[in-house]
Amino acid sequence: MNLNYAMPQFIIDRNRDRCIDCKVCVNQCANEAHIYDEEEGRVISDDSRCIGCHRCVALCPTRALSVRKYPLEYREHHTWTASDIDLIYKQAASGGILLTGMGTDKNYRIYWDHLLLNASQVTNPSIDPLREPMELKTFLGRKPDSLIFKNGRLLEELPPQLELEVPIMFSAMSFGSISLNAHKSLARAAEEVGTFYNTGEGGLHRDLYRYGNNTIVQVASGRFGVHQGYLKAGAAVEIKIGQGAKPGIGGHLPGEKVGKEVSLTRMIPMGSDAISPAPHHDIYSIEDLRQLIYALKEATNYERPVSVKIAAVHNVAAIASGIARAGADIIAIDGFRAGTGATPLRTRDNVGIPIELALAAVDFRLREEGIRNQVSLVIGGSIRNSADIVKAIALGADAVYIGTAALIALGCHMCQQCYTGKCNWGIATQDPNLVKRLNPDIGAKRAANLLRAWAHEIKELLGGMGINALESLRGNRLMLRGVNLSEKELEILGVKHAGE
Amino acid sequence: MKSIALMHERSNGLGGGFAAYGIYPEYADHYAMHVFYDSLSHRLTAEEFINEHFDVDTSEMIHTRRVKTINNPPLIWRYFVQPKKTKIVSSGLTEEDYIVACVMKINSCYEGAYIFSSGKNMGAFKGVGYPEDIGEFYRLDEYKGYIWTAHGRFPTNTPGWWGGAHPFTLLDWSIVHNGEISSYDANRRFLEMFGYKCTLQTDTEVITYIFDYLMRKQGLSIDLTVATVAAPLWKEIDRMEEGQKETIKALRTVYSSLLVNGPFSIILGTRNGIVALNDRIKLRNMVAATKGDFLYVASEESGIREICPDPEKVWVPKGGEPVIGLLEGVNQII
Amino acid sequence: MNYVIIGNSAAAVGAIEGIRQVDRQGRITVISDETYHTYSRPLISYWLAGKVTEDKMVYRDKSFYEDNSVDPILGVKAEKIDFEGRKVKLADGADISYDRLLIAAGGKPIVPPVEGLDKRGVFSFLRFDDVKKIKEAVSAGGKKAVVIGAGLIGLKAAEALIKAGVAVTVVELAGRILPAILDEQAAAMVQEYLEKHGIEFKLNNTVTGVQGDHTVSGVILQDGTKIPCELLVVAIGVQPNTDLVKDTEIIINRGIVVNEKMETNITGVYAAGDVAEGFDIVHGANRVLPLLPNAYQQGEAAGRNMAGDETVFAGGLAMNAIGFGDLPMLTAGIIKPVSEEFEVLVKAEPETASYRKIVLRDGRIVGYICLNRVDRAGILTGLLREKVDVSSFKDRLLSYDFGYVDFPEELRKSRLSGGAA
Amino acid sequence: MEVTIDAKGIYYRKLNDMILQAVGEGADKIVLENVNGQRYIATRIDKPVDIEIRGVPGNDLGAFMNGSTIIVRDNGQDAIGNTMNAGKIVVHGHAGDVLGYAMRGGKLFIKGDVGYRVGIHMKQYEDQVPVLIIGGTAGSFLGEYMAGGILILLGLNRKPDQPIAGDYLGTGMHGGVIYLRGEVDKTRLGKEVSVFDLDEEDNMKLDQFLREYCDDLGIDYEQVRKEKFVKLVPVSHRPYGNLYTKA
Amino acid sequence: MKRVYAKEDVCAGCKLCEVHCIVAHSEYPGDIIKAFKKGTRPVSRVIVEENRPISFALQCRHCDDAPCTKACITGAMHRDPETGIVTNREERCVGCWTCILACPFGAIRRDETGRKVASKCDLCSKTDGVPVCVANCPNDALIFEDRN
Repeated sequence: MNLNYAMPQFIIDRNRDRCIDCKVCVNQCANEAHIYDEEEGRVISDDSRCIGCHRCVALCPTRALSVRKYPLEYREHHTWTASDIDLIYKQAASGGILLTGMGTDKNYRIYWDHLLLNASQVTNPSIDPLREPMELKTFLGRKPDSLIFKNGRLLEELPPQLELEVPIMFSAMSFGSISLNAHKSLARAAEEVGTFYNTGEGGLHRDLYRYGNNTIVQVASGRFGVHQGYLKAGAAVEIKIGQGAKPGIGGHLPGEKVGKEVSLTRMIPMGSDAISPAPHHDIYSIEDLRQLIYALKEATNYERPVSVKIAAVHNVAAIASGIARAGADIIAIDGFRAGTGATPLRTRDNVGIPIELALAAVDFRLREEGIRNQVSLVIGGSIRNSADIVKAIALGADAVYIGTAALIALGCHMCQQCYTGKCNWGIATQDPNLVKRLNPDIGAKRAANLLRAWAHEIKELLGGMGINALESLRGNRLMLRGVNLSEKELEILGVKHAGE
Repeated sequence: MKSIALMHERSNGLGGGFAAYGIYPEYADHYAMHVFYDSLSHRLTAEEFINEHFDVDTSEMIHTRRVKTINNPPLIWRYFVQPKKTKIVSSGLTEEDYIVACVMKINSCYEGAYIFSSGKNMGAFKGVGYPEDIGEFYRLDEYKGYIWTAHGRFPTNTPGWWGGAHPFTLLDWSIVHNGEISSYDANRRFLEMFGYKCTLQTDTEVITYIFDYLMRKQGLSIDLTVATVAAPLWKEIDRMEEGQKETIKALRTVYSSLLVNGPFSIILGTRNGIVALNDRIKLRNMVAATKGDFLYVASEESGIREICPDPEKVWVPKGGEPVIGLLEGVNQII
Repeated sequence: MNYVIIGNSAAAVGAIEGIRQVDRQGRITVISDETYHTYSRPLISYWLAGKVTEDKMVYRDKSFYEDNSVDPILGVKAEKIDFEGRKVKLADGADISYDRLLIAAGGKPIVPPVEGLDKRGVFSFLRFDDVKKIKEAVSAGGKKAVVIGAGLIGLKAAEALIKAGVAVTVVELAGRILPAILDEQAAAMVQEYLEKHGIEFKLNNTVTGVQGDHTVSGVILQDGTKIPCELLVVAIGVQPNTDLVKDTEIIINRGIVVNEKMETNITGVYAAGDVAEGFDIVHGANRVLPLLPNAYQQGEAAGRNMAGDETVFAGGLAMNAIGFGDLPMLTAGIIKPVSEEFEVLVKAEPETASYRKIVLRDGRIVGYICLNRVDRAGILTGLLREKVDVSSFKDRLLSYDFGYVDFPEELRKSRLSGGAA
Repeated sequence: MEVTIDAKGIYYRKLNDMILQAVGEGADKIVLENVNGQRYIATRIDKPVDIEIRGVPGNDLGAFMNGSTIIVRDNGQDAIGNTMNAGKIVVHGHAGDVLGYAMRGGKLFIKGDVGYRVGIHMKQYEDQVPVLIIGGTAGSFLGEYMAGGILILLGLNRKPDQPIAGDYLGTGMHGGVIYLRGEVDKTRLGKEVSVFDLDEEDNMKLDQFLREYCDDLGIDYEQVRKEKFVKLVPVSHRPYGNLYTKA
Repeated sequence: MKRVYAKEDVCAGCKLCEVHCIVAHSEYPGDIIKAFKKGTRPVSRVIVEENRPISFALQCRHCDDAPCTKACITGAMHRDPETGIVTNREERCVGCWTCILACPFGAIRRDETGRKVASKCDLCSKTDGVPVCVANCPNDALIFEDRN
């Protein structure tokens, strides 16, 4: 089987008039798509190696490079698309499960884009966020059914809460799946802006303990790097049950990414696979989940809120209700379009439900049961901008997790090849040559900038609605109207159609 | 009435009303139910429910007089009732929750019937029209009370209908409100977890329920309730001393969905007194004044001057800072 | 303060600049028997070869004396020093009094004990005037030269003469060229290179006689060979020019003896440059190091001390940068160790005349030779000078791209991230 | 200082508060009487102490434990030593499912039989090597996804045709070692493991840990050693390395 | 004084610093393409040292007590007493390489592209402002700051 049916995906266009053969592209391509030909004294390119990450394009000092889609035109067929054909070629050659990165690239409906926000006119003044106070502070954690005061003073302390200055957190991405510099960037940005990042299931690197007040530590089935010190190092503990990009599938960090630092952090030998299958083998039911939730509360002396992260699946509302009743303080729901470093393609593209519908259903269900206030709801999985966040909060979320957006802020170019470990932007890699490319000083600044920019926009949108505190938007679905949605979709989202 | 008439310009004739406390001394221990009916048949259907759940002492049509500008009034009935003790026991509710549940039931399930007043020794009188005409219509000059609130309405979001006029009342609570609440749906969806049914599509209603929930059900003091509804800004909270900071922070954390956002000025009445409150960044106007043991609150100072030409003290309360007037001898608003 | 400096070359300039770092006011007088504005001695061969013009020979700008408020007394020899009276007696009879005196009289050629070196056509190769005379001789029809000495000066003279169109034979007593700075292997490569470029060598040989009446017509070598020539350049080497202080109370060993502040045994009198014995960090003792960088640094240290600062001369070492045509070479320290305590690393590529040799003692570099591929050799100098233990990256030292990247991380970072040296 | 706490009828959180308080007051040996079902014992304490439990402790006994020693005089329940980092737990009776889940260090000795999914995700790290020894038999999925450490299954006191372990023994195993006393039915093995005879180093390790185990639980060491042991080790550290194709 | 310092932990080894250094010191300082395609191309004065994964850019440290200026046989190598910047006045340089011998950082290179002079970082002092290597580093692996 020498003939490779798979065709290049991209064409590298090198404008020879502009190319100065400076070899910057050669130095930067981890896939070796650019080669310096000593004999000819010039740089040449191999299209078949290009994965479309645009690192070379961005760094080329003369803008001599562009990368285009490879114009491989199979005879047009509505059922058998080029992608269907190519993937069959690949599997016929390898016999393997198709693996990919980032969130689904299929054209599923994005409900955010079918929801419109309200603004005040005359009867209720909009507020100018530049002049007037505008509050985004959010608390995540279990709220008691009532507060008991004596002489105006609180009798009992509140259960532990996470205090967020902006309703945006960085979602769980493990050290291993992303680089230490990426983690540092997110940790520092979270600290700077007053929010949280999440360790993911790969333990906490010793350099990052100092950001503990802005850290959520995660516990997944593999229990990598989980010990008492770790659990207490963060401000909250999150149990990862599932993630939106691969509901029902676990994580698997290949041994080649388990270098010295990852090994130390995950507390496993160098070079060994880090496998964390979908189920926690101590959780086969909701009461087992409760057992783990309380094990973690015990281990942290009841001083940390415990979050449970699940993927948005068909009966998410009932599951969320169960999780709330199992004692979780925060429920994190990860939507169908969520990103990841590595996922089986068919799972990514076909399993789960959109986060908008999941959120609406969960919020509705929890309110119906009168327990919405007992848990905080954090949603994630394809939050792309501040408007998505405002809509999510109006639908009922307390805060959002951003993963892909945060990585894009750090430089990710969405080439979807995270699982190869050759991230040319220094993000999804453990190769020290590549990790260096992400300067955490820059990364932290960019990630913090993104949060600040979005916070400004959220304030702007809130002001438009005549609201000056984010809590007044939470679950305020009257601020939303649907467009181009069916009756059923509107019903599930609990919003009126535009014009109503 | 004179006072509210002066502020004619603030209304559009689509709603006006009054709440008065101490008007039914002879029925002081009865719940006075004021009900609008669309028709006789609606009344009869609703009365079945009322008779089943209450011992009705008196049932009568509220006395009105013809006023030129008031057209097509509904049937307006008044009942002085006591809840049936056995029913309360079987419902497992407190007496007050039982009343609330019954009111919610009628208002949400009985078409053409709407209880617009359900407190003891108090009553709301409201309708579509300018407030001074409404007062005339209800012959308010014939009542005597120790607290009066009045309202002229300029409805925007909901149609002008009789039930939609202010004040809104529940049990002894009465509330008049100016402004629009942008947090309405957030407040409503929170309250609805606790049995409240916001049937009126109007924001004023939720304020009534918020006060009922926080003060009666959660047992918060008026100060803490105000600190929830018109919560101090985080910047202010940061400046507070520790204990207070913790308290207010807890309120904002736990009852965050009860923050009332957007511009409002409200006057809340109970049998014990009144509370007047502005939103926390004071997007609406309010003036207060005292003379002797009288407390006056109005949107404009002229409204006060009309009935009290020479007040001893006149002031403009700050946003989120309540003006509380309690009857002599009580120290709690409820 | 009244400073007097005898000499006008690198050490003198270093002293002027050193004084002025500390004292902007004091009066500085420079005395030299040469008439020139301070010039660079190594450039004389470049001038002879026609690579630089006379105006480019200056070691410092023409405004140097003025900028530094220096009174130059040029073309007048200092005859005698009255240490008691703190006065320098000049050949023209003037007395120059001083508070601080620097003797930077430089070196003088070593003259071999051969008859006839007083004939016309015999030159030394040290001063500008020497090469001016050579040039005159060449202009007058000199076609063939013999150079005695295949050391640095001799070879630079030979190279310049070749450039000037003169055939050259170099006679060297030792068995290899550049015996002081190269080992056999490197010397052979350089010799081959120079021979390709027209220089003839007579090694293990020496001039025993000079032919010609008043004017040189040839030389007779030890082995009896006779070489006709019109020019004879004596370039065996230099020795400290201590004539001025001979038989005074000043202590002289090979050169004037100084302490670490470059002060002689007489208070207020300093010495620097080729005339003095400065500290050699490789040998750990005071030696004469007749090299321009050392002269400058000694002068600078002396100047600072003369002006009242406390400056210790950091020490020098034998180091040479020379090039013939396009063959550069850099050497430093001990290049031909004799005892067992040294470790020697060598890489030789004769086809490209590339050679790298590093001499270690106790894991520290004490000397090296870089031939042809000389880039970044200064890093080796730095390691040598600072006595850095290089054991952990010894295997990288011979690499042509040896650099800081090969340093242990901590050392590298402290060097590169701190304030500069 | 030894402290005795009567746990009868006390809710686990209260009981663990009491233990924490006792430790805070300087107790280094705590005897818990009348324990029945209280969970997470010793999870919260962060300094090593000795705990003796009389009664049946609840699930997650010693979860995340870091150095303490627990002796259970009776049977144990599920999830003992969950993600344990260091310390020792000895159970004198039998125990339930999911024991020693992801344990990274310390020792877990069970005298009797154990349930399903025992020793899953055990892992070792630097000088931390967890040791789990089971005196009786084990249910299915023993040592699943095992990534390190030592798991010893003795199968003592079983009926003649009773298998020593259930199915899927060592499925997905990619590190560590399982020692079995007696022969193993290969159809019960996960496909990621192979059976080998013991070498000298194995025997040394086995001696060391079994002696300690037998001492702790009063078992005749020589008797245990009479039968032959085999070991199961993973075929690869990367069991699923070739399962995937770049999309 | 402000100097250029490398942060090797974040040097991506792209060598854009070298490219821009060459351009800035070429005959076409404003035109990168001409600088490379026309005339003689000077050597880069910044040197990227690389032994993957370690890499960093190194240039003249502009030593306070610059050994190159003391070793220079012609007086070409010069430290400006005001700015502290060490520059080689190329018109006086004869390419004897004594400075290379003296520089402990190996920061001086032979430039024999058309002439024979020692080439070293001048902190882009002709252009004022931030040196081009710093300005064009895509990852802030070079910083221009005063550490005294």
